[in-house]
Amino acid sequence: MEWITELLAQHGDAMLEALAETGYMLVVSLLAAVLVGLPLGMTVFLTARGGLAEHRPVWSVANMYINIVRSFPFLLLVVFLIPFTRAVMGTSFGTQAATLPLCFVAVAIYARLVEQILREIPPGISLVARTMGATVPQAVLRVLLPEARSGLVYALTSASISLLSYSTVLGVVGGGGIGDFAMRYGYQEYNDALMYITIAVIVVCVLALQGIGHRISVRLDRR
Amino acid sequence: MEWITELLAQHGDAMLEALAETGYMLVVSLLAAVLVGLPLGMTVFLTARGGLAEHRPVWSVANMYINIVRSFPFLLLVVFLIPFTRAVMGTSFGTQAATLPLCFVAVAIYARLVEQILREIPPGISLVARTMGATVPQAVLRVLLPEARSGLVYALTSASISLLSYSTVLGVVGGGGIGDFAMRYGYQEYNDALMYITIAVIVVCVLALQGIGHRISVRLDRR
Amino acid sequence: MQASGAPIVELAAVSKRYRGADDPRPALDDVDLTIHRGEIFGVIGESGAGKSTLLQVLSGLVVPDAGRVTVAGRDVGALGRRGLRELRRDIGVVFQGIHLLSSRTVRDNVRLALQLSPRSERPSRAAQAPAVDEMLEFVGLGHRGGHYPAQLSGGERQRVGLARALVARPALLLCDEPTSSLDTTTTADVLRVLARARDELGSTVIVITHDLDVVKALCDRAALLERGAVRELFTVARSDYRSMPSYREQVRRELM
Amino acid sequence: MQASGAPIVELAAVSKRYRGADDPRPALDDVDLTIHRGEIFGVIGESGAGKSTLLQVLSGLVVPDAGRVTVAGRDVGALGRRGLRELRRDIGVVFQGIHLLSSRTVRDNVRLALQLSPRSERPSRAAQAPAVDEMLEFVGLGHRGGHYPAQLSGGERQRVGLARALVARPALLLCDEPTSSLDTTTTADVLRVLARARDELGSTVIVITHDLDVVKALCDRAALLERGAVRELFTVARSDYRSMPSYREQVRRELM
Amino acid sequence: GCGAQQADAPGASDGAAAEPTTIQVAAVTSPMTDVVEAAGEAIGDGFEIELVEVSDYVTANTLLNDGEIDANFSQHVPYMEGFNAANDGTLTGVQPVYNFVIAFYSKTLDDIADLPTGGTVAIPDDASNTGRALKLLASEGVIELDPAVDPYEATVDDIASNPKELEFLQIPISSLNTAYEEADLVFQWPSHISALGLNPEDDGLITELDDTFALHVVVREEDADSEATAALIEAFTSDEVREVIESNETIEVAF
Ligand SMILES: Nc1ncnc2c1ncn2[C@@H]1O[C@H](COP(=O)(O)OP(=O)(O)OP(=O)(O)O)[C@@H](O)[C@H]1O
Ligand SMILES: Nc1ncnc2c1ncn2[C@@H]1O[C@H](COP(=O)(O)OP(=O)(O)OP(=O)(O)O)[C@@H](O)[C@H]1O
Ligand code: MET
Ligand SMILES: [Mg+2]
Ligand SMILES: [Mg+2]
Repeated sequence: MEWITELLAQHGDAMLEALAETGYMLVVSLLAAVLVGLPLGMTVFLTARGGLAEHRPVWSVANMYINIVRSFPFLLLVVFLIPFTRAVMGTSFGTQAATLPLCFVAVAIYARLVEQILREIPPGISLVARTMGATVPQAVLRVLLPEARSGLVYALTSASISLLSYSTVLGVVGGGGIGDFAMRYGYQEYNDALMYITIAVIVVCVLALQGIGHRISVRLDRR
Repeated sequence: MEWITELLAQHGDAMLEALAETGYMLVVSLLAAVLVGLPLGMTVFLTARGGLAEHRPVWSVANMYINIVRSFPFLLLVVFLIPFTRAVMGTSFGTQAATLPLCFVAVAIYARLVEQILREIPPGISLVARTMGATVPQAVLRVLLPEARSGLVYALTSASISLLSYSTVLGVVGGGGIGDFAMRYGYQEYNDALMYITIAVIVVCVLALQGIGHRISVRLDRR
Repeated sequence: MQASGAPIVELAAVSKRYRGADDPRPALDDVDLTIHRGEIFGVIGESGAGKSTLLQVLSGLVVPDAGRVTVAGRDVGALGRRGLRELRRDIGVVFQGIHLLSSRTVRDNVRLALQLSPRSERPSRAAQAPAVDEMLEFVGLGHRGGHYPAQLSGGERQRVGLARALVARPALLLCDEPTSSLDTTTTADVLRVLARARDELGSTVIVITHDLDVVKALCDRAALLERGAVRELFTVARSDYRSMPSYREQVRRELM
Repeated sequence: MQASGAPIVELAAVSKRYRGADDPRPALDDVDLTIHRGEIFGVIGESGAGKSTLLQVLSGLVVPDAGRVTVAGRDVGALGRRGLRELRRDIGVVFQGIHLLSSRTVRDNVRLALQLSPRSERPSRAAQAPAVDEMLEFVGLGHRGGHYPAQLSGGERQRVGLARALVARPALLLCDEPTSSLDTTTTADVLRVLARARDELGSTVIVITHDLDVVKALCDRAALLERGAVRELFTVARSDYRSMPSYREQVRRELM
Repeated sequence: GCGAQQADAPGASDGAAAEPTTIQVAAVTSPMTDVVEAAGEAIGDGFEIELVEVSDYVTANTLLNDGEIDANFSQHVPYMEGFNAANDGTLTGVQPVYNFVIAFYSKTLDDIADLPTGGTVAIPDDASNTGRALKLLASEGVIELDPAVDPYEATVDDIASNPKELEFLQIPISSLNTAYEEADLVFQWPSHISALGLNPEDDGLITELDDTFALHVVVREEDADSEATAALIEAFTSDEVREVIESNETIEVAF
């Protein structure tokens, strides 16, 4: 096992830095998912036909955003957004800039998952909010979100794993991160051992993430 | 708008071919999703703690497969699978061979979505299957699948959109397809017009897909 | 006691036929009905007669095909989203299907109704907890406040639904089979709460029930629905819910 | 008629306390009970007394903390997954919460029970449809076969749940408040079905109900549960369900 | 790479059959693909060329080394040697075909001497092009490389002295044009920079033409002397190929 310590002595710092980059991208994009994607998914759910706040135009716009962003192959989205990223962030390269397209996807992915979960809440629950004369914000905050919380947490885990996978291609714009690290130092430079170790690190991180998500989600489920 | 016709005259055939390749990859991998991912997702659901067929070892293996495949940066998965692909398909490049790694991901993605949906079925429904003394296959085929079908269809749409995005990366092994076409002719050869047109084509296809999935899913929902 | 107040609920020629049902019979068939403020009104009828539909029409959850529904002076069919919301805040509903929130404890399920009540009438945060606890005591669930709905028995869930509808002391109370799973002791407790809501708060109560003892013990008047139509309107010679025997007493009398 | 057959259900010193409940009272407290083949046995008691828990213990859904449960000669606690499955196929259950499959029509909900019944006793595909339709007629839902559960009234749903439990003609029938939302006419129809199941098929029936009229009309014996313990065991001087008045008759008599 | 077991080469080198023998040649992007297509038109009787488009240089070599394809046209010899060394490869370059001038460009500067302190320099993110770009910078004195390291294999970690405190941005070749808009200095191939209307002669601040980096036809060593390889070499040095190369301003003939 000496080669491992040797490998880590040589590449450990770079790997940690790559992990930190991935961590940054994930944290920021998950924040976007929760702050923007969650309300967006709720909006699609609420404004759909028969929803608590039925509203065709709003529904169309929100739904369209999700669909369009999700339908872009991610690599192309990154490329497509370059001018926008440059306008907003001053540059289109580097970890920070690469996080912007990731946020767009994070919002869209999580919004769709949120909608899917809300659709599975038994209709009687919406009925309760309705007959109590809840305003839409009340229905959301007091009834729908609490009822869906277990699923929402699980879906956030799911989304973060997708995002980790997506972040891998951000090397295109110099985003860095652990996936890109595996690609560049492992694959492109034929350091198989380093590649496998890096992949193992990624897998372990994901398993941990999934485990935590699962546990929280089960604990929140009171049915 | 003349430039459009000109562009299409020049690249139309190649684009159609790329679309056909994508179509092939999607159809085959969605088939894998349904034939393997669906049972796999059910297995995770059924063998989990408190499930109808609780079984830790099986659950661990199935859950682990899903997590590992989902957490593998897709490009590396493709590369990682090359020897396997060659052993199975006789070759490791071209559209057909590229479809194999896509199938692996399709199975993992859809399995996770399936599990998520099954968890949202009201517990009373599992109870019915249990008290009727249903065998596990009976519970699955006669109770759980029918109750979840609306969500399962919607999730399949979701999965196919993700797969379209993943397929973009398959250019690595000569997989072709519309996403690779956009990258290759649009981005790498700086034909922006062609890239945007191709993206528009992709977006339209996905919107159509999403529309169909939504419609079927709503029709199947009897609650 | 015959009701004396002004009309609070008026249905004029209300009809409803569900779409998609391959059954041609209407759920409501040309219903005319007036219910007065302060009245306790019973709705009885066989299963499928249209009782729940009638209740849903009153809170705007089901839109009738024809006819006019007036509640508290407001034409329900003409209310916008906002108007409906305000109307519903004045109405307490006990569902036939109960529908508790699985993610909230019993106490928080009941408190929800307070949190959603009109701001002007909403008790302060500090006053909510005692109001909730008092109501839970009333329905005999003081010891279950911290439990989640999945941990309750069927009758306990029904009583939580009742407490939720009652706690905000609504002007109009719609109860769909509120005592269907309850023994007579608990039923008498529930009836006592309903009668008090009327006597002390002036609430109007509409109760759907198949149990004629409940009608006799509680209601001023009652309507018998048959196939969606009001077949008969009774003025009840009301006996007193206070005289309803306890369950043990009744068991002794009837089974021993 | 007092039961004469061999014991089919035996509970010996069965206790159950739910975990996670902050309430220290047990749901079942040292219950001893024997029910004989061919008997119609009533379980009564106040809300929360432990009635549903008792039923769930019989089909292995709730595992008691102590005591021994024997059903049809099998020690429920000692059965493996397979053994439990086989046991459950011989038992029909009507849930308090009903739980219909929302994706299946009424007809297909009922047919499900046939499709899952033991192969040896399963009617041929061709024979299933008439059996289902007959059972739906029996519970008065012949005209609702093609509807989905979401399109039914509360009482209609309850009757579908009953039809589902009855259609496979199980040797042991567990019914948890099967008539709680039903008027007397429909209740009498249901009781007739239960009585026939016993008389013609030799089924044993255990009925949880809070309605003493049901006990008097149907049961041979009944147990009164109080705080999880059997407080009293009655032998019922059974009156005849056939003499239960129709709902309209009863309304006329009691309200007019 | 990945584990490379030897698979059967689909009948490449025995040119005796009546059916024309198909030679599968991998290439990544234009103009490599254009050259392969031209060679396909020129190749002699008894052979035909099938273009295999892959989007990754490593894969092009892996496929060849594992015997799945017969040749590739996507690299220069140093890159190939790097692959051989790391993967026990047996690839060999049999014919240089074209070469090109690589250069550094800048949107804002006219002279490399004006490079600001703390400026951003965009260079490729693959190993062999990284080395090439750093070597060019070092040869102009912008940086100094660790003398112990083979300059063809240098990485940013091997920069011994960086007096201007330049920041290096490593991205794929295909993204360098985008970086032209933002960075102070950008490495690029002529075939790519032409999309911005630039060329190395007129617009490059520093340039390099090194025959070591001529793009080669590469085959497995054991096939180096086969009939099929001979036919390939002939095709890649044909007039058709020469015409394609000459009609492209960004590359020059290397045979
Ligand atoms: N899963 C659970 N977790 C904790 N406590 C429970 C759970 N299920 C039931 N209980 C408690 O156990 C007691 C007995 O419940 P059970 O459902 O057997 O009552 P029951 O006699 O059927 O009442 P009802 O007539 O109201 O349905 C109740 O006090 C209930 O609160
Ligand atoms: N959503 C629906 N779609 C179609 N038919 C419906 C729907 N809801 C109710 N019905 C039908 O309308 C009729 C009246 O239903 P309603 O729920 O008002 O009956 P009810 O008097 O409350 O009966 P119960 O005492 O059984 O609850 C029933 O025959 C029922 O099948
Ligand atoms: N879905 C991602 C994409 O479209 C795959 C990330 S793994 C390289 O590129
Ligand atoms: Mg009803
Ligand atoms: Mg119960």
